[in-house]
Amino acid sequence: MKKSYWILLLVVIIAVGGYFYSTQQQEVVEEPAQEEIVQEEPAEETAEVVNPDTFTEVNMGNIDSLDPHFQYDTSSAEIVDNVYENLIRFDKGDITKFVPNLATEVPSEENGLIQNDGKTYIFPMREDVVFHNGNSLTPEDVKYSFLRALIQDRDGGPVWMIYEPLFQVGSLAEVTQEVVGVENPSDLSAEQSEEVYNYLEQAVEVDGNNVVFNLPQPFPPFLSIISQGNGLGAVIDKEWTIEQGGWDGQPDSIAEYTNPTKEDDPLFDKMNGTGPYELVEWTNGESTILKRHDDYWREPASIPNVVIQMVDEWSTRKLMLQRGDADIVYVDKQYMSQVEGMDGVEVIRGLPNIYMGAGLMNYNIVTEGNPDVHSGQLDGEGVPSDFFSDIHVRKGFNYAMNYDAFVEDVLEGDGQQGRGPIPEPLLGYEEDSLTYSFDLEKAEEHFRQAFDGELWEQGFEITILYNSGNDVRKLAADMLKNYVEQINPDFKINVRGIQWASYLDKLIANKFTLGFIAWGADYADPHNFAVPFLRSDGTYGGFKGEDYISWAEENVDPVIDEGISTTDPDEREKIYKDLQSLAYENAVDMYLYQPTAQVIMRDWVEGWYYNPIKDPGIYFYDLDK
Amino acid sequence: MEWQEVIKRLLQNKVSLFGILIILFFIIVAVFAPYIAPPRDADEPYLIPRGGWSIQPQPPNEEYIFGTTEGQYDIFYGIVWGTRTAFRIGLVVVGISSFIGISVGTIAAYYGGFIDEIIMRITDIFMSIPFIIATIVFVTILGQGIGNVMIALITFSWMSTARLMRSQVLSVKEDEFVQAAVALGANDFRIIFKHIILNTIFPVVIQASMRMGSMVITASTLSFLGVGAPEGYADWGQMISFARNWILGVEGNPLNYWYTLVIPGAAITLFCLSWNLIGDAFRDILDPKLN
Amino acid sequence: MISYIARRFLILPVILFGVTMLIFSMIMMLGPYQRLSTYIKDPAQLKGAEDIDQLVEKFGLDDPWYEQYGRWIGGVVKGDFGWSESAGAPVTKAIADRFPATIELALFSLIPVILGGIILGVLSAVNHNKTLDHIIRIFAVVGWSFPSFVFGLLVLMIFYGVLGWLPPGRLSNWAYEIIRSTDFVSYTGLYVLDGILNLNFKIVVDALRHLIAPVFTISILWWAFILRITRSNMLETLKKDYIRTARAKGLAENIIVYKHAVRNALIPVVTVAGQMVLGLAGGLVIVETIFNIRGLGQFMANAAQQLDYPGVLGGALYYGFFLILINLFVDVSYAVIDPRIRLE
Amino acid sequence: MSEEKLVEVKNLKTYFYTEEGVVKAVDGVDYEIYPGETLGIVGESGCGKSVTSLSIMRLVESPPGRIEAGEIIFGGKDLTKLSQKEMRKIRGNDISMIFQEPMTSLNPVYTVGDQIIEAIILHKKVKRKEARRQAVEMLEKVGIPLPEQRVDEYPHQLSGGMRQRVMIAMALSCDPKLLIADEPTTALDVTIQAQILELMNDLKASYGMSIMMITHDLGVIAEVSDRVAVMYAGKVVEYTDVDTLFEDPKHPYTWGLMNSIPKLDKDVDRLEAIPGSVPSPLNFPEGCKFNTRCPLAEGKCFTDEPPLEAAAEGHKVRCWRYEDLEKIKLRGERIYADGGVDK
Repeated sequence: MKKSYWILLLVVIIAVGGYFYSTQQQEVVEEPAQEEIVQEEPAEETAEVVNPDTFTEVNMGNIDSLDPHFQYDTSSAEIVDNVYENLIRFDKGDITKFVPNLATEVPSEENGLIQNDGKTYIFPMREDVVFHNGNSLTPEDVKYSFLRALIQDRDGGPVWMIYEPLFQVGSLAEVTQEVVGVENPSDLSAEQSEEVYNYLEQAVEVDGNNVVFNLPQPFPPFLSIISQGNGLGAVIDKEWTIEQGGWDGQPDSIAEYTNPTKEDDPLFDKMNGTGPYELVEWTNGESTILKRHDDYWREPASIPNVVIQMVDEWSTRKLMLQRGDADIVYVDKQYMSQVEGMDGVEVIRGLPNIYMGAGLMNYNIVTEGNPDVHSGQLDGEGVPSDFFSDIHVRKGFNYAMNYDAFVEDVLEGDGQQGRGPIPEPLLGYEEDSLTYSFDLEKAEEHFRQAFDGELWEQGFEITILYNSGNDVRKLAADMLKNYVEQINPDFKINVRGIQWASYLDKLIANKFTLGFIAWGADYADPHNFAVPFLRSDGTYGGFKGEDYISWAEENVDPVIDEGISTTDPDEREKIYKDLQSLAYENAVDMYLYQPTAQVIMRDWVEGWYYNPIKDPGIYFYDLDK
Repeated sequence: MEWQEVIKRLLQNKVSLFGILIILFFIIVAVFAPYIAPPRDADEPYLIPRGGWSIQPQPPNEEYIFGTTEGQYDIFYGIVWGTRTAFRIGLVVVGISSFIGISVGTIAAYYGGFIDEIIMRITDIFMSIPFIIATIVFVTILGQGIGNVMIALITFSWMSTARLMRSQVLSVKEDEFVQAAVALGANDFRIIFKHIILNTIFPVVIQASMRMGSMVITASTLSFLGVGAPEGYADWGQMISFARNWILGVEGNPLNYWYTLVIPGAAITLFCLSWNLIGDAFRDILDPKLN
Repeated sequence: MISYIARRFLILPVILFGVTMLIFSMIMMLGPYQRLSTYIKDPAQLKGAEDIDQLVEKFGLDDPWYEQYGRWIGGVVKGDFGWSESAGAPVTKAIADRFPATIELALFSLIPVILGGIILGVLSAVNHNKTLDHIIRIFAVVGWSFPSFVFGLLVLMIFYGVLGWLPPGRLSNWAYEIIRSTDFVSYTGLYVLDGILNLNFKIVVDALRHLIAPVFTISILWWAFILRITRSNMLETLKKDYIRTARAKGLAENIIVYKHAVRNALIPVVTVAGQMVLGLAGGLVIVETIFNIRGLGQFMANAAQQLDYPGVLGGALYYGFFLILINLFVDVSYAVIDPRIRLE
Repeated sequence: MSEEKLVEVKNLKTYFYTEEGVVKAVDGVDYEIYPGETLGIVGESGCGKSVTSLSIMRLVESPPGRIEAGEIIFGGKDLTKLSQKEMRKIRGNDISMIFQEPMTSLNPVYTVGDQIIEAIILHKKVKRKEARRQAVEMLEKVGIPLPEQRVDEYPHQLSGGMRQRVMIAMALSCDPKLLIADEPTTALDVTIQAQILELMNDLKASYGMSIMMITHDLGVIAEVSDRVAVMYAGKVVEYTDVDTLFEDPKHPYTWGLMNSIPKLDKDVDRLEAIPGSVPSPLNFPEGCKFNTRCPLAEGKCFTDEPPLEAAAEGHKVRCWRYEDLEKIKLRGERIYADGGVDK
C-alpha cells in the first residue's frame, strides 16, 4: 500500500518540477529577445522599452466595422482614423483649428475657398498620394467616397451627419421621399435611382483638381464634420472598392447598395486607405494589427507596427500595463486608484471630454402594461402618465440630486456637474451659468407645489431605470432614490436595472420613466448636443412624449434652426447660451455630469496629445517610444 | 432503512455532523437575518445598504466589520441576507425541479413505450444545451431577478432527476410486490405512489442534497456573469462579481482587497460544502455496497 | 452495437432540431424591439421612430416566428449559419476563430482530469478508510463545492497577483509577435501543437504556462467528480467475486487492482465522461471569462447575454454535434473496455 | 486414516471488527484434512464455514477481518504466519479455490482463456503459448466441448455450468494439493449440480488432491465427502466420517439438519425444520451457542459452553446432552416438530 503514497509524491514532484522548469525556461527565453532589441537600437536609454517596434494599445469590446462609412463607434473610428484619411484634419488636439490633409489647403473665407456666404467649400487636392494598394488618389475618389457614404446610409449609422449640412434632411429615405416619393430607398427603380443620384451628385462636384461642396444653407460645423477622425469623410479608392464588390459608381444602383447589413458590406473587414498605417490583420474582439505605410505622402510613421488588443477583463489589462506589454490601456474610472503610482506608468487625468450624462424624464409615460408607474394614478401608489410634465416635479428631482457627491465619489473628482445639454468647451457653455444644486429644501418647496399640492399629500411610487452593468448610472439612480425619499416619507422610488434589450424597448415604447442616458460628441459644435437633447425630433427629445414635443416645437426648434444657419460665431454663442438657460429654466432633463477623460500609458510613450473629439482614439502617426 | 435510523447515522458520522452543523449555522443566520443585520428599509431587506457613493472597496472597520465591496455595499449585510437568497434558490429550485423530474421519470418508466420514447427525447434535447448557456439565455430573456433565475434553473435542471428516477422505477417495476399490486388491480396512481415512488426515493434524495450546492453555485455564476440577481441584491455570486476587478490589488499590495473575494467566496463554498458532505454521508449510509 | 450507433446518428437531426427550436422559442418570447437591441448598442444611435421600424423590418424581426426560423434553417441547410452580431463576424468564422482555444483548453484539461481523477479514485479505493483515502475524499468534496469562478479568481489573485507566475490569456505578448510573424506557420491554432510543429519550444512553454491556471481551475472540480465515481466503482468492484477469484489464484495485489479491478471499474466512469464533457462546456464559460481566453464558451456566453440568436443557435448546433461525437467516442471506448457490449 | 495430515487447523479464530462490535465468525475451529480425502464442512449460512476456508487462503478481508488466533499447518508451515508474498505462492498453486457464484466469479472483461493462462503463467513460469495449450487441455479435462474455441470466449458467453467448469479448470490448472470448493453447486440447476460433483470426484481421483467441500447441503456432503465437520455459530459442533454422521448424528443440530432433508427410504409424513435462526454473531448467547434453538437446552447449556469431545472413536461432538439425544432417538421421537419434546 505504501507504493501509492510514492506514486502520489512522484506526481507532485513532477508537477512542481515541471512548473519550475517551465518558469526557468521562460526566463531564459526572454533574455535573448531583449538582447536582440539592444542590438537593433543602439540608443541606450531605449533599451528598457519593451518592444520598441510595436505600439500596443489594450482596449475592450468589439469593433463594429472597418468600413469608414458604416462604423459609428469609437473603437472602429480609431482604426479608420489611422488607415484612411480625410480632406483636412484637426491641428493635433485643437478642435477649432484645422490643417490640410488630403486637401492642400483648409477652406476659409480669407483664402477664398469658402464662398457664397458659407455655402460653397472648395478643396484643392494633394497630388502624389497613393493608397496602400499602390493606386493613386484622384479627386474622383473623393467624390465617389462621399456619394458612397450618402447612398449607403445604413440605419442607425452616422451618415445623417452629412445629410444635414448638404441636404438639410436626416437621411437618404427623406431625400427619396422628397425627390421621387419613395419611402424606402431599397425600393427605388433604376430611373428613380438615377433621379435621386442626380440630386445627390450636385452636392459634391469635381472641378479640375478641386473638390467642391455645395451647401443649401451655411452650416458652421461642416468642416468639423468632415475632418479627420470622423470616418464619414474618409476617402476610399473607387477602383478598389468596386473590385471588392462595393457600390459600382453607377447612378441606377442605389437600391442595391443602400443600407447593407454587415455581412453584405464588402468593406466590413477590408481596408485600403492613404493613411500612415495599413491593415495587416483583424480578428474581431481579439486584435487588430497595423503596419507602417512606407509610401505615405508625409514622412512614414516612426513606429513600424501597431497592435490594438481587445481585453475585456480589467485585471489582464492591468497586468499588461504593469509589465510594459501594453503601452496604453483603457482604464475604467473606478479602477484609477489601482494604476496611480504604478512604476513607469504615466496617468493623465482631467482631460476635457465632450460628453453629457443626463437623467431623461418622460413627460408622457405610457402607463398601460407598465409596472414602473405602479398604479399609474396620482394616488400615492404610483405616478400618473404626465408626472414629469409638471415642472415642479422636474425641478424637485433636479434639486434632490447630490451633484457634488456624485462628482466627488462616483467620478472620483474626474468631472463636473452638467450645466445644460451643451458641455464644455463648446459654444454656449458658460462656467457661471445657473445650475441646480443639491438643496432638499428647495426640492421640497417644488414638490409641495406639484400637482397643486396633491402630490405632496398623496405621495408617489415610481421605478426609475438604468441599464444593468452600468455602475455609474446605477449610482446616480440610487442617489436620487436616497434623497427624494428623505423629503417625504410617502415618496417611494424603486431602482431597477434592466437589460439593454428591455431598456431599449422601454425607450422606444415610451414606457421609461426617468432613465439615465448620455451623448458624446460626433463633431465639435453645440448643434450636436442641442438637437438630440432638446429638439422635438431629436434622438432623446423625440422620445419624451407629446407634451414635451409640442412645447419644444414652439420654443426650441426655431432657436436651434437659427443657431445652425448663422455663421457669425458671436451671434451663435448667444443663441446657444439662450438654449442652455432655456433648458435650465424648464428643468427639461437632469443634466448630471460631464466627465473628464483620462489616459494611462507607459512613460516611454512620446508625442501623445489629446483630442476630445477622437477620445479615446489614438493617432499613432504622431507617437514614438 | 428507516428515516430515524438514517438521521441517527448522519448525526453519528463526524463528517456529516460537520456538514449539518454548518447548515444549522446558515439556517440560524438566515432565520435571524433581520436581527443580525437589521435592514435599513424594511420593505426591501434584500437590498444591500451602501456605505457611501464611492466605488472603491473599504477594508473591514468598526462600522462594516467585513468591509465594503465595490460600490460601498456592506459585505457583512450581503453575506447575512445572501444566506436567505441561497436557501431560497436551493430549496425552491431543487424542490420543484426534483418534483418535475420525479413525475417525468416515473411516467416515462411506468408507461414505457411511445410515451417513454417521447419523454426521453425531450429530455435529451434539454440536456444537449450546456446548462449554463441555457440558463444565461433564459435569464437574459426573462430579465434579471432572483425569481427569473429560479425559473431558468428549474427549466433546465429537472432532467438528471428524471433520468435517475426512470432507471430506478424501471428496476423496481419488475419487483414482485409491484407485480403483485398490479395483479390485485390497484390503480396506476396508487401503484406509482405507494409502491414505486416510496421505494425509489432515496437515491433521488441523495441527488437532491448534492444539487442544493450546485444550484446555488449556478445561480451565483449567473449573478457573477451579470445576468442573475439585480445589482445591489444580497446575493453571494454578485458580491464575488463585485470583487472581480479588484483581485490584483493596488501597486505594492496585491492583496489589498482580499476581503471582497475571500469573504463571500468562503460563504458560498462552505454552504455548498455542507450540502455535499451531507449528501456524501447519505450515500455512504444508504449504499451498503460501499461499506 | 452498430445498430445502436446508427440509431444515435438517426436521432441526431431530431435532437438538433429540438435544441434549435427550444432556443428559438425562448428568443421569440421577446418583442421585436427588444431583439433589436442586438443591433443597436447605444440609444444615441437611434434617430427617431421611423428609423427603428426600418431596422425592425430590415432584420425581419416582426415576421412570424416560423418565417424567421425558416429563414435561419434555410441558411443552415446552405451552410450559412448567419451573422453573429456579438462577435461581429459570420457565425462560422466566429466559431472557427474560437475553436482552437477551447479545444486546446479542453484537451489539456481532459487528460489530467480523467487520468488524475482515476488515479486518485483508485488510490482512494485501494486505501479504503485509511488516511490517504480520507485526504483524497476531503479534497474531493471541497473541490466539488468550490465554485469555479471563486477558485479561478483565487488562483489569479495568488498565482498572478501576488506571485506573478501564471498569467491569463493564451500567450505572452512576445509570443504573439512570433506567432504573427511570417516564419511561424499556424497549422492548427493550438499553440502548444503549433509550437511543436514549428520546433519553437519557447512558444510551447509559454502556451503551457498560460494553460496551467485555467486547466487547474477546471480540473479541481472535475477531479472531484471523476474521483468519486472511480472510487465508489472501485470499492464496488473490489468486492466482486472475480476479484476474490483473482486473489485465490495468487495474483499480486497490484495486478488485481490495475488489471482486474480498474478495467471493470472504468466502465461506469466512461459513461459519465460524456456527462463530464457536457459539464465541462459550462465550466469553460467561466474559466474562459476569468482567464481571458477567447474561446467558444466565452463566445456563447456573450452571444447569450446580447441575445445574439444566430450566435447562440450556431454555437448550440456546433456544440450538439460535438457532443454526439463525444458520445460516439464514449460508446466506442465502452465497447473496447467491456466485451459484453462489444459482442452484443 | 493415519497418514500425514495435509492441512491441520488448530483453534482457528477469525474475528471481524465492525462498528457495531466484534463478530466472532470463526471461534476456535479444529479439523484436519488428509491427502486424497474430501472433508465436507456443512452448516447453515452465517455459521462461519466460508470464513474458515477464506482463512486458509488468507483471503479474509482485512480490515475488518483478522485471524485472531490459531494455526493452519500446511506442508509443515503455519499459513497464518506467512507473509502475503509467500502466501501468494501457495494460492492457486498448492491450494486453490472455487466459489459459489460461477456467474460472477469470472472477470467479465477478459476471456476465460486469459484468466486460466494468467494463473498458469504465474505459478508454472511457462511461456504464454505453452500456458494456452495447457489451458485448452484443462478445459477439455473438465468436459468443455470445443475447448479450442471456448478458450477465447468471454464469461458472459458461457452458461453457469460451463463457467463452473471453467472455474474448476482454472483451480486445477496448477495441480493443487488442496481444492477448496465453497458451495460450488448451489447456484446451479440440479442436473448440472450432479454433473459438477461427479466431475469433481473424477478429478479428485485422477489428480490425487484433497478437497474441502463447503456446503449447506447434506446431499452434497453425502455424495462427495469422506469426513464431515458440522459447523454452527463459528464452531465445529460435530466432526466425524460421513457414514457415521448420517447413521448416528449426535448433535441436536446435526440431527435437525438431517431431518430436514427428505428421505426416500423412510416414511415420514412431514419434514422437520430447525425453528429459529442462527443468532446474530454480535449477540451470541451465553453457554452453548445452539441453546436458543435447541429443544434439549437446559441448565448448564445456558451457562457453560460445551467442549468438542469424543463421543465415540473418531466422532467428536460439542454438546452437553448428546447422550440424552441418544435416548430420544432410541425412543423414535421427533424433537423439533410440534414445539419440541416435552422437557
